[in-house]
Amino acid sequence: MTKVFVDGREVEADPRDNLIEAARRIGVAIPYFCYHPRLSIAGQCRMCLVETSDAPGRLVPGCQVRVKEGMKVVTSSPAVRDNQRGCMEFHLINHPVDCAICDQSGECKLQDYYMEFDHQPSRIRTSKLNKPKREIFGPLVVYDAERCIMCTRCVRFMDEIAQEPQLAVVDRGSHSLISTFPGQPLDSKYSGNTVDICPVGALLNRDFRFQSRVWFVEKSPAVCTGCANGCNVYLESRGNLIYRLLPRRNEEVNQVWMCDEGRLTHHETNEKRVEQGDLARAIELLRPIAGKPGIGISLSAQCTNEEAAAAFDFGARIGAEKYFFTARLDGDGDDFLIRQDKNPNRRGVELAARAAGVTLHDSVEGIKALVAFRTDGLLLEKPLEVFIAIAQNQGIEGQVTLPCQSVYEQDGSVINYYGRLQRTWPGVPAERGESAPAWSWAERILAGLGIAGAPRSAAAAFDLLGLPGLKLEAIPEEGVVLEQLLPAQWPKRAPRPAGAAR
Amino acid sequence: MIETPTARLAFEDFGPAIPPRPAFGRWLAGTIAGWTAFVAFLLFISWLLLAIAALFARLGPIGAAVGNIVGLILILVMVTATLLTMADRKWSALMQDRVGPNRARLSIIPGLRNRPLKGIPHVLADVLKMLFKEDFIPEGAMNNKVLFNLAPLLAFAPAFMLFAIVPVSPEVTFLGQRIQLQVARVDWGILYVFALASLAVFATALAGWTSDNKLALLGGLRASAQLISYEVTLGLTLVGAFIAFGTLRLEEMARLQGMLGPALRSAVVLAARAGDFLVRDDSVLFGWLPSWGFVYQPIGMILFLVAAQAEIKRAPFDTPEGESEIIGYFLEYSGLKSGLFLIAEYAETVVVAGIVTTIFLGGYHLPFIEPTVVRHFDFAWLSVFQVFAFIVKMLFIIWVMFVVRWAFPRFRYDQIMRLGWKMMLPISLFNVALTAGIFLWAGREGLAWMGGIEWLAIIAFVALSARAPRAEEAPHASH
Amino acid sequence: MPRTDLSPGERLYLREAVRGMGVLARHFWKNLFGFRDPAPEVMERKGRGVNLVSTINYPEERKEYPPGYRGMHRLVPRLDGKPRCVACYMCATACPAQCIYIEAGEYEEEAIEKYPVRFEIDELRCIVCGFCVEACPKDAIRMDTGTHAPAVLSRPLAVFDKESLLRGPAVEHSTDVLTYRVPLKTPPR
Amino acid sequence: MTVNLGPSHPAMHGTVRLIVTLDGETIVEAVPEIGFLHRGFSKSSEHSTWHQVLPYTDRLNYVSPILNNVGYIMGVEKLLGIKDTERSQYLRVLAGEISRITDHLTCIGAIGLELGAFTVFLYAMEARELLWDRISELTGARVTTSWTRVGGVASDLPPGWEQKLRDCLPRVMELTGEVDTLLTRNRIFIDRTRGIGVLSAEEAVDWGFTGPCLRATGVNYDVRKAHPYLVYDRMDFEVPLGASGDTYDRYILRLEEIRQSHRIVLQCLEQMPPGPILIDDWRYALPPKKEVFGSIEGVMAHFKLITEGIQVPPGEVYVYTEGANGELGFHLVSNGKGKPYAIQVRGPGLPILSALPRLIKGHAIADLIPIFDSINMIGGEVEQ
Repeated sequence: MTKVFVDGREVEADPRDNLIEAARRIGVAIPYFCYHPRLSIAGQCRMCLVETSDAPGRLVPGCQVRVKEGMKVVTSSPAVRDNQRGCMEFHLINHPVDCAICDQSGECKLQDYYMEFDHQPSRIRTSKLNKPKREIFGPLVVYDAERCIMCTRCVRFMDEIAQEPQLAVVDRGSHSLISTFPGQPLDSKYSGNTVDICPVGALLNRDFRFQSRVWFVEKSPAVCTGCANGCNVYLESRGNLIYRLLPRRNEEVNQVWMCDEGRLTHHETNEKRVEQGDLARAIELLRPIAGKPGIGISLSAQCTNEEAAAAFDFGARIGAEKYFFTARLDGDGDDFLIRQDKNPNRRGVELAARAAGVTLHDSVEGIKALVAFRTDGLLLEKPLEVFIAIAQNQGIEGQVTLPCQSVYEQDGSVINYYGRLQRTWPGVPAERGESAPAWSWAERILAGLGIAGAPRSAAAAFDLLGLPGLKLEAIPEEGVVLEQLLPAQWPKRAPRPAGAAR
Repeated sequence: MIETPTARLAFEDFGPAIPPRPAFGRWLAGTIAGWTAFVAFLLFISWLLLAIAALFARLGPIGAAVGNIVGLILILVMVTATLLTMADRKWSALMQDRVGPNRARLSIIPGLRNRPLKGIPHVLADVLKMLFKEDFIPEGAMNNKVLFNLAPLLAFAPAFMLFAIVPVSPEVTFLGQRIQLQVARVDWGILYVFALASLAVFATALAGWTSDNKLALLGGLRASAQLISYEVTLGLTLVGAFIAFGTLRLEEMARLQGMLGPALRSAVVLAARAGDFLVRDDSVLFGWLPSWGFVYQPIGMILFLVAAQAEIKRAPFDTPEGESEIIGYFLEYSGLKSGLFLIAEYAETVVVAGIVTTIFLGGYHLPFIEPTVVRHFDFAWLSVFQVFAFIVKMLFIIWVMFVVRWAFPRFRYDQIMRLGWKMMLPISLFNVALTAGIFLWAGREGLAWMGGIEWLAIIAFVALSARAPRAEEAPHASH
Repeated sequence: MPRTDLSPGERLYLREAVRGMGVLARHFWKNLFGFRDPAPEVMERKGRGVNLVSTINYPEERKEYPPGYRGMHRLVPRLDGKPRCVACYMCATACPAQCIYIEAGEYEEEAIEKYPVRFEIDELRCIVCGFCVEACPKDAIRMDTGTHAPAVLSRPLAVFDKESLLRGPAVEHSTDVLTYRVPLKTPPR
Repeated sequence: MTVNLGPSHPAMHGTVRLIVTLDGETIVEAVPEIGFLHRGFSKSSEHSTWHQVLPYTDRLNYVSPILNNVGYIMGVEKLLGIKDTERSQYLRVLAGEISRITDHLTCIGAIGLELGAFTVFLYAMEARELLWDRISELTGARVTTSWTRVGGVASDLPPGWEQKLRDCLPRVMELTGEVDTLLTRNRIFIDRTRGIGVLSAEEAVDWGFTGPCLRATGVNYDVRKAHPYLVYDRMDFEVPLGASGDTYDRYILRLEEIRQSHRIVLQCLEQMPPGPILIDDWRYALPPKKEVFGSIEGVMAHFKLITEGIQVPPGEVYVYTEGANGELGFHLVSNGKGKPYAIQVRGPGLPILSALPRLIKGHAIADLIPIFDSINMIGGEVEQ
């Protein structure tokens, strides 16, 4: 460890730390625009200039300078303050008066730093430079050159993390701007991350654009349901709508990134939902055949562990003959964050089946009645006598369709492709119709049939999984790796648990 | 998405709409025309009352009585009381710098659809509201439904019957019929008033008790105590007047306060012979003072007004109602029954004003000019003017009572009792004794002197008595 | 203030009674025979013979609200008739009563990208604090209509939408984007 | 006999309920029950920015809202450690004293009203309306003023306003004088109020009385004199004191305070210096509109102030001012965010209302009403 002094306070810093990271360890925030801990150092914005004992009389960029034993760093001397003010003034020379129409305002570094370090009227009396506005870079990203402060974070991200160099700086001086290459839109599967790391409102998410203001939405943690990778995300929601998903830091799953496909998974929660269901009719339909042969249970790989466990429990109590496993079709995958398996919890359903001691069949046949726990990928070749679907989205209509809550709306857990058990929380404040978790519907149907004992809470359903020593509430935020499920083969660049083989 | 229904209004419908300032001249002309119309209306009413009486008098003595009942009680008292509900609000508005009620419209009459008519349609609106509102009887009152329903009747009926003995005109030949605008001419005159007025206490007591409401009961109790107490003073204040006029009959008292009958006739005949334009009014004391009751009985009049105010439970003696404390004995009444209580109060006001006018303000007499009127017109015209004068005097007394009502805070219940028993009763007893003494010593002339001196004393007392130091003259704490 | 006892005259009720009645009678006769100028501003009623009545016969007579009066909202139009509003949600944010509902949309061709697709104010929830006017960075909402929100017969009718709020004289500032900026050169792809 | 006065009763302003046990007409026991007007002021404030609390303070003592505005904003300024401009201090005192007059007029009018002197009430209301018209010209609203801002006030005197105020003050004082004539020396009124609801000075202090109700007992405590704030130390005015602490004293003291406030208003008009009405620091005060419309700096400061609120350093202050009914205290706690961590209000009405059972015990039920009016309970500040 290296010992440095930031504003007179001693800091035990990693020798690889730069001054910004060292200061951050004791809560001293050195302002910066262009620096990003996971990207290369550019030194573009000059906001992070601080005084050090190594270079008395001049300011050094905090992002570039590494700590040195005994170094004294001053982050708030008059000279530093003066530089910060000057930097702000400089960055704002050509910045348009756009807060009103800019989606970034509210989470904009320019605004934050202006209030913290500048809060003075403008001295600029010339008119601002006009540059292209609303350049559509790609399917998810729109660019506004006027707002851009040329930190080049986006360019570096595409080069270094996405490894698809699709962005570049063109032109010079105050006319410089970010651009895609001719005929090549920004269509990387990770393009959304450039919006996240853009410190100002230059790159904006077209999906979220103008939908809501960032201070209206409430953040809540969740796990992305887009594929088996199980990226950790934040939901931003208001009312019963989710407005966008943002990556949540988890070094062993997704670092701080997520893919574009995952960003759009909230649309399933927002749109085309089943909202009402006739529970009484479902009970009526099941009453004559309960306990008799010919009942099948199908469940999809979109179910949470709790829903899967409850489905097997339901089958056991009602005397189901066969269990079927459905799933979404595989899609494209890569070696970083995107998996081919587009289901968030295939491993979890398999685990639950093993715990319940049942075998799962792939195609639905040989039964007269079917209760479907989520209908993703469910194909019925011929009509059944009784078909009760617990479905999230419209599409497959059973004789009775009960509205199922989205994973984003319910308490539960999922297991990703390499066996990481991750907790997910209800993240949408307002209820959508009568929707409820599938385990809740199962319990209510059983109660209607006079069968007691089914799990009445997510925690109780989780306990059916038979994972010794684990409780739903006790799952840590970053998840638990179930060692027995670890794969033998890893995608090349995919983040993985600390001890796992590369 | 949240669906909110939206409103589309024509914004031009509302916005500052300030009428142009009216011309002062137009306003003045309108005001003068209005007052002229008012006087003409009163004169017409006077004529109408006489005419109705004359018309019915053709049917014989019973017909004459019916005519008087129709004319005086149904038209004069009822209409005045009804209008007073409005006048009370309008007058109070004027005293309090307000406009007063002016919202009701006669919207079914084409020309008047959008005219407030100075608020007069409110009378109709009030009546209709009272008539058509739900007549709600509280559960607790159901046990005594008969008594509960009887109470407003007991309040209402005596108030109207009281006017039977008030003479509105002298005996006169009108449209060929010998008539007098007075329902009942009885020897016991004013005693009838005391007898009937005491019935009102049953109304309040019954209303308070049968309502099965604690606050109403309190109101009823307060009312019974107050009414019974002030009945004593009410009677004693008039004893002085009986002494002065030597009769209990109200028409006699009225007659004695001016020139009537043979005296008037002979004076007119004499003046006609002499060719005088003006005829001297011999009833005038000292040549300038109308020989009205207030001259003989100043203290009696003031005390009577106060006691009457208490007797009809109007502010500042409205503790039985006490709207900010206990809401009143008629708290549980609604619709027409509540209306009966209210209208009874106004009818009582009219009656009291009528009695005060008759006894203390010369009744129907016009001072100074009565013989002159007869000299140039005739007795029929004089009687029209006399009825007019009576109505005007009555309205004045009502107005004074209303000013009193709006000027003062309310007494507390025990203070009312103290005032009644400890202050007004002794003074009225003293007044009786003094009046009797002076009358025995110096006759009515002496009473007039006494009255004059008393008036002077009262005026001097009001004008000259010291006012305690004002608050701001006292020293302040300051630092 | 040391306590002063009543003088004998005052003890007998009559004196103060007459004084009090005098005050009322003065008001009564002055108002009865006074010239009632229905000009809304009481303070302007001066001169002889003018009565004291300060009540205003609403709605026949209306008081003109003072210039700074916070009345009913309006959305300020631009010179071309579209709202100045850019749906920045500042008013909705500043509103303590949360009575403003906005949905934003995008102009395809203009330098101002954003505009309100829906802009609704629930005048029943509004507490007329004026914070929305203060919060607007585009001078797009004002409360200078000189009227107040009208009475309505049902609650939904008090929700005013963009079309009904957009009224009044147009406003243009030299700092407006449309005033100084050249039209968008590259229409969005 | 137990009688239930309120919450819906003609004399129970601000919906309070009194459960009165009577012996005949004498009050044996009275229990005031509040909460019918509870709006969750403290809790609502925690979810608003520091500025958004301002409209809530309008509704504390809704008869003199500006005094609440001033009290609250002074608390926020104390937390921030800033001071408003001199002109705004005069403006605050000026508008505050006008509000005090309106409050006292309302109270006096209400006393008259409940005693049956309806005319007094209407004269007082007429005078009050004249002043509220001036307030509405100044602030944009009669009652819901929300007029003060951190570091100043929202609007300066409109043109011609001063003359209008000078025109209307004599009429206000004339009407006050007429109220004086109708009530002060009237024996009916004196009988109803003297010796009614008496509280000794010691007891009043024990109960936590402040304001006119305390001074009516003879205790000389007025925050404006004892701990001058704003520019009250430059004003020449006197604090009237009562002697016996009965309803009559409370009434006449308010009447006298109207006259003193009138003096202060005139002095303010004389002394008021020209100058800015709002401090020029964009961390606390919104930038001028010109900057917001035309410069990115202005609009960014504006956005931060609106969306996140003024960033108030962590701390805790108690700020007390002389409200119309007594010491109006704001206890503000900040955790360094844009929203208050906690706000408590020491409304002067609550301690006074809590002494009501003591005040009315043994009096007649008819006396309850004038006592209740003379303590001038304002539901808004008692039940936040």
